[in-house]
Amino acid sequence: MNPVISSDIAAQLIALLAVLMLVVQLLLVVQRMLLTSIRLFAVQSLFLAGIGGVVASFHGAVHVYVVVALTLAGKVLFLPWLLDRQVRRMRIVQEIEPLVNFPTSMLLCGGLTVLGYVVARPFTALERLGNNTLAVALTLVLTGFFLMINRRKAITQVLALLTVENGVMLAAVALTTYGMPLVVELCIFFDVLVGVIILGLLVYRIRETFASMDVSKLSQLKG
Amino acid sequence: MNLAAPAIALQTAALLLLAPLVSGFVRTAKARLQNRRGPPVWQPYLDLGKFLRKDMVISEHASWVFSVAPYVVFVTAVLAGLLVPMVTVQAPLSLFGGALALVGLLALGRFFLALGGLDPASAFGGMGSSREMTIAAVAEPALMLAIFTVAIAAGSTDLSRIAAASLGPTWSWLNPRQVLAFAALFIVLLAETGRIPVDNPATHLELTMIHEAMLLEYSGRHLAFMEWGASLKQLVLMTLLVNVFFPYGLAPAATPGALAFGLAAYLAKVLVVAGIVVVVETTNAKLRLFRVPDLLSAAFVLAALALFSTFLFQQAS
Amino acid sequence: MDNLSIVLLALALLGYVAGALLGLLGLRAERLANYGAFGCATLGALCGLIASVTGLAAGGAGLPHQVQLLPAFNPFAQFSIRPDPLGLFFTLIVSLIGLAVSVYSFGYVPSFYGRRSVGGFGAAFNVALLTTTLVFLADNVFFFLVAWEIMALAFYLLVSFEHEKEEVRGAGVLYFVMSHLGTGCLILGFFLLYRASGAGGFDGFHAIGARMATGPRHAAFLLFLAGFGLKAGVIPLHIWLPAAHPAAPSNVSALMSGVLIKTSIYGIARVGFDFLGAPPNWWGVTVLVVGTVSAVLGVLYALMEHDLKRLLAYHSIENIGIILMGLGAALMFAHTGHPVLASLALVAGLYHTLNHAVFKALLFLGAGAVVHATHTRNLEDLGGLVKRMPATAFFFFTGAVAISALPPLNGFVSEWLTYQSLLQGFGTTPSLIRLAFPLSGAMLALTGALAAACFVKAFGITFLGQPRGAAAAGAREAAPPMLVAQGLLAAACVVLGLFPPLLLRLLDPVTQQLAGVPLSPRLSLAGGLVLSGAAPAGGTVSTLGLVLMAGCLLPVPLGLWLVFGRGATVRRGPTWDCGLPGLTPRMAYTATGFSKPIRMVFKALFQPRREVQREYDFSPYFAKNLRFESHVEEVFQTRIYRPLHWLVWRVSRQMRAVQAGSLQAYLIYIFATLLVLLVIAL
Amino acid sequence: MTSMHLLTLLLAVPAAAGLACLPLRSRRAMAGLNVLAFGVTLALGLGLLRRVLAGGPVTEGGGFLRADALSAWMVLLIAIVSLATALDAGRYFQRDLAAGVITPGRLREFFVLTPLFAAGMFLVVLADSLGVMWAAVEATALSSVLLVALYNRRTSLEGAWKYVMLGGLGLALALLGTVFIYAAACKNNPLPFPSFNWSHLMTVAPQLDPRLVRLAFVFALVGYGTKAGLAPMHTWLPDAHSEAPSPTSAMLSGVSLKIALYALLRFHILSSACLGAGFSRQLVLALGLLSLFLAAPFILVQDNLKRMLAYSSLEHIGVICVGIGLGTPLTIFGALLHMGYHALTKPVLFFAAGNLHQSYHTLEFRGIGHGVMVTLPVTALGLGLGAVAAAGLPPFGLFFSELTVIGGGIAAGQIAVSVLLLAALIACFGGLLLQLTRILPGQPKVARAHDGRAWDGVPAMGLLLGGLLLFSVWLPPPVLAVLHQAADIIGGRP
Repeated sequence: MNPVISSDIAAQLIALLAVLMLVVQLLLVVQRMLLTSIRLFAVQSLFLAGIGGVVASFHGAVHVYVVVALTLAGKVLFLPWLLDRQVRRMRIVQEIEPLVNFPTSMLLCGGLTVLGYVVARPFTALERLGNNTLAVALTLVLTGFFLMINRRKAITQVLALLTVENGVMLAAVALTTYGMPLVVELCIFFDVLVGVIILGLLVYRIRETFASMDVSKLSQLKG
Repeated sequence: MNLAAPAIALQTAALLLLAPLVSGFVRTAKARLQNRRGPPVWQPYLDLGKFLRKDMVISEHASWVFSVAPYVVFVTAVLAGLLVPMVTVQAPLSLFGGALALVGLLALGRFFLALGGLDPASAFGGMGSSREMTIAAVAEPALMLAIFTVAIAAGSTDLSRIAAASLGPTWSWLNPRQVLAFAALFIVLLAETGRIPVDNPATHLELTMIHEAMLLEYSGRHLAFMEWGASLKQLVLMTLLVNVFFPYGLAPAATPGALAFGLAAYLAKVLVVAGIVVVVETTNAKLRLFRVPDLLSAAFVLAALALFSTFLFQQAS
Repeated sequence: MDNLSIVLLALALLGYVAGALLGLLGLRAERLANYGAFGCATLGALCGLIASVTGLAAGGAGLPHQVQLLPAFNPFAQFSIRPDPLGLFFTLIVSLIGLAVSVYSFGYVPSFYGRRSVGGFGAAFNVALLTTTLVFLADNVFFFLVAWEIMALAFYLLVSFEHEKEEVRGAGVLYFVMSHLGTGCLILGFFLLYRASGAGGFDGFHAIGARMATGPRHAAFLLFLAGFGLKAGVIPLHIWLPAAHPAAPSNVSALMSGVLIKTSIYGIARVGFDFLGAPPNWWGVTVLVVGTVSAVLGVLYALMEHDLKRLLAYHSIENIGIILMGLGAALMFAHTGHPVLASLALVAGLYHTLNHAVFKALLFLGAGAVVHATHTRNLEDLGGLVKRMPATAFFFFTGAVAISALPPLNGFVSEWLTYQSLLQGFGTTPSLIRLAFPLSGAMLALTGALAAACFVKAFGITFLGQPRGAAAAGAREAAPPMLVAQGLLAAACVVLGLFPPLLLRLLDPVTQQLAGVPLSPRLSLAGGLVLSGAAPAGGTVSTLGLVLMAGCLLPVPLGLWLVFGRGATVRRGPTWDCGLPGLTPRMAYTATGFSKPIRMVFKALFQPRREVQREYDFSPYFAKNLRFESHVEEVFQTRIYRPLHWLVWRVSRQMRAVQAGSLQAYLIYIFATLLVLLVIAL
Repeated sequence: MTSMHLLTLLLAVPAAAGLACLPLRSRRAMAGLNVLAFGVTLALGLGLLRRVLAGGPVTEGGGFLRADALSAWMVLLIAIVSLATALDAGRYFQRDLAAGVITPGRLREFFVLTPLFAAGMFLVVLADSLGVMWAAVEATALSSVLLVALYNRRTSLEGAWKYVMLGGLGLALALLGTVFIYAAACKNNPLPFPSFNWSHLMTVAPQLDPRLVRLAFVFALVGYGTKAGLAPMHTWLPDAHSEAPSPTSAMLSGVSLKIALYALLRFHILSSACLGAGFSRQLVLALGLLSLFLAAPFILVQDNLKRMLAYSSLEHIGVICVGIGLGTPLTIFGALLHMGYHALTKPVLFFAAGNLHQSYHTLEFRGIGHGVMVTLPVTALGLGLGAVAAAGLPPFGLFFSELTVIGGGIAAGQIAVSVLLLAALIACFGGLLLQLTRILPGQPKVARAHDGRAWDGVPAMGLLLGGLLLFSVWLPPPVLAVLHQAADIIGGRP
């Protein structure tokens, strides 16, 4: 089959999308409204799917379409819908004050970005497409990590975890073009799906028993 | 080193007879120095005789230990005496033990003595035993160290050999080792025989007495053997002192002449030592109980010095 | 002959196993448990005794070099024993004591009926005997360590048998933790040897020291010294010993003092002479100094005790010290190359090991009988028992004379040998070191005298005078089995005292093995009646001779009595009470009062704390009532162990802040770890 | 026929049992089904052992499943612990139901999820592809979360939440590590989809890009290390273990930690083959020692029985890691053996703790007070023996395995490490002894009547303790052989 679009455009597209993912991530870091955060995550996943699509169309790798489809179905539509439902049901609008205030967290994320680039630099040679996609991926992982530390609401922590997931997926695409073998991708996908469902369940139960989603209330088990 | 029955018999007899005499001598001489007439020298014999004849009262709380103690004290003292060369170089029983056995036997006597003091549940016996055992404990290291010093010099703990060694050509009585060790042993002698400044044999004031406190409940023959044992112990220690450090005239062989000379020399030496004791007793006051350890630690230091001088003068074999 | 002793050994081990099983079977049936377990233990100990004696009498010759008990079950442990002379000698000790204690238990254990599990007790007891025997016979590191640890476990169970008492639980834990520390040191030490030899067999360890680098060699020695020292309770590692002995039931205390702490002596002898060998001078000096310090301090602290069993426990520390003096001197002689003297000192140490086992077990059994009859260990409440329990009193007295190193009993003999070896040590080296010998000799003298003082107190206050309490007044004589056991040990004291050359002949193979010289020919004169210090010139002693001589002298006083005192009568009367009628027990000296002069003399060490409260009516000269209390606390307890304990707890509690309960904190830990590792990785 | 699809059956049987429990109502039936299933898996595991010994690694499903000696060993452990758990669970939940602590629904949840949990673990050790292995680990995490939260108390929810969050994050990192490995495999490899099988990667290991592998191992270490409860990522461990119902605690501590460790081991082997042993070995060693020294003080001052047991698990994981990290054949052998013995020991302790919890309604030492020996003799015996074993005393095997590790270390000249290890072990011993002395001996404050629970949990505890004792003094030759082969695999000596 003949490539639909030429490689350099593909590379630039991918780089662009990756950077957009990062931007979204940073927005997420400073976002306070829960629903918006969920949407942002959906958007980020959408960009990820986009990257997948570009790769697929460019290399004409059929099975990548499957992955893209799953990502769209799962991360762009289903999970956000699920979380959305949770939030609405719990009538929580916004995140309470995070541990680190927003300006500082921006600075920290900047630092993490640098770190990501440092770590990734030796491997730019291996990237088959885009440049610094790996760096972006690592940055996503690190900032997602930070986000998790920084937030107190269960939902946002789940979101943060999912962005880390996105980062990993991006790294997979960045390093291996085709992502991982289909079976692995499927396994991962379903794990994530089940995981989020269970998380949702847990969040719900916590909400039931604690009448709150504030994770910092969960600190009875000490020593 | 064969066990000569006659030698044993003779030395036993000598010990038994001389012991009270020495005590008597000390007592009289002390009286004289204090411008008192004092009892005759043979007074102790009379006392012993009277004690032996007298009826006995034994405390109702006392047990067999109380009654056994006097005999043990007496016999161990005699046994100890038989280990020490008295008139002849060869102590009759030296095969059965040397300095260590001597110390052990005296300790055994003391052990029974102290228990005898505790047995009748009297208020004083315990006091006497406790003090006696304490002083003995503090005196022991000095004694043993002094003995070690001479024993090392002689290369043996056998008192006959020690005496022989001091007789021998290598002997020099001005040797600092000998002098220091003698001083140490003399102090120990005062302590062990309950003499001023450690104990006052004459007193019956409850709070100061040591030896007497243990004898308080004894009467009759028990008391006799206790007293006799005490004086025997004193004689034995004096004999040890003189014959280890000034073995002049010890008879090398059992010829009548040698024996006679030996006996004379021995008496002279013992009287001299007794005299020194008398002088010390009259010129000193009794120490407080808790000062006594200082005196004995002084003895220990002397003995240690003696040891170090040995180290200086004697080379490794 | 040899295979006979092997068969008997096997029988002994089987006996213990059977005893343990019967004990477990008898969890419900106490009588069965008692007679089954201790019966088997008795038989086993008897077999072990005969086996070891015959084996040693055969000169250790012709014994099979190695016996496989069980097939090698797993890749670690060869369950094999090798009955060599040293092992057999200690087997002799454990069997003798085990025999006596088992017999004792027949009469002692019934007091537990209906209150606690006699079966478990019997089982643990047998396991303890079994593993102790195996410790002495084990043929390789793993088997040794296994036996060692199970032994520790068994004794932990036995010590904490009366577990409803807080103090007992504490003592057990303290014992077990300290013992485990020691095991740690041993494990390291053994693995250093293992590394050098490449195999775990004790054969391979023989003279391994020569093939080791100096560093590991010295490290190994120190580790072993610490490890075994912890078990032996040498000062300052003794802290568990005075706590555990009183806490345990008395037959167990006897077993611990008689056997358990002797395992460390075995270990030091085994390691010092068989494994490492060719000791540098400072090893010997260290052991000698450690021994001296333990001896003196041990007896001093013993004097301060008025708890009968704690007092005995401190004496165990003292005697371990005396034993170590012998071993230390032996090491020094081995260094200077005087094999004869080395074996003399070794014999002194080993002989005292046996003696201490015998008389200390005897004393603990006696104390057990007393506690059993009066339910108190406090000397201040005892007294006058000589009339109420005459036999026990007599046996305890025998033990007291023996442990005070008084002629003619066994304690005197072994200490005499120790003196001899120290005395002759002076000539062995020109260096200043030689002063150590006579000085430690002097300290030994001090120890002996203090021990005598302490036992005048222990026996006098406990058995003589008037009873100081109702408990003592109502005491009854102990049960026959308990008396039989004590009699057995008392007889052993006498025999070991009067006929030392007999036993010394059994020690020949041991000295042959460890120092290369059989000694008894040099030690016994006049057909074995007279004991000589290796060199006849060095001095001789004959306890038997002295006793016979005393027998000959006895007619003197008796004769005098007959001559003079024929007419004298003997009357029982009250004790002199200064004319104030009514002499109460409270007027007699107490244990505390007895040891007061010593407490004063050694004030610097004891730092006694005393509180006196007076209540006056009108004038300070007429106190209405007066409350005096004084206690002595161990300086090691207050200066070392308590602060250490405090520190550990403090640190641990602060560590808990790590687990603060906040998810964020935990995430940060992971994050930090990740960053650090990334930095490392790149 | 079974011998043909051994691995498939190993996965299928528990999974089927789990699903089959969905429609069931009676507790007995569900428990019985579980026991039956795990009994069968145990048999299968033994069969697998035999086949591995006979003919080397077994593969199925076109190389999708693969079992070598290491996997076989792990399979055995999983099967035994699960069987014991199923044996214990029946009567345990009977009491909980009677006490109304849980609802029948939750009960079914347990009996459905536990076999799935086990199946997940089987998949971890049987999957050849690292990706699938990751997914399987994630699956075990997810299936056990709800088990941890089973009681639905505040604290149990908290424990579950921490477990899932930390675990999930860790696994995300582990996934990144997996991705890196795959990237290394893809690098200069013409195929679009090179095989992701561990066995294949081992063959090409020397050609892999060292920097990538390095990075991969770091992420795998942090990721799987979190799941395996290595300090300082262990923080979820005491919470989850103490809050889960005791049978689940037994599973978690008995095997699931070791399963995560197994996943880490695969990476360790791979990176050793690629980079040489030094790098990964030292990291594992360091974390192992850290875990040991962190565990000791927490054991000493812990107030809650099950939390203390959890920290003791941390300690033992530390020992295993040190053994692996020392990396000599002897120490690795010791570490694997330690895994086995610990798997047999820890569940006993948790079962006993469960009994205590149900009789005393608390796990605080203070609340329990003295005299468990008097009140619940049999439980106390189990607890005591288990503790003796866990404290590393003979005649129980942990003593041997610890000695092997220490001895191996010293023989390898790693004196310092061995001394540290020994010190930490002694400290933990002291802590365990001290803590259990607070509850086992003594006179109970209030005399509790034996409420018929005297013999509770005897089958499970008996099975495990018996096995432990047996295998402590006697290792069957096949087990020995499989252990040695596994040690060779880890040591990189095919």
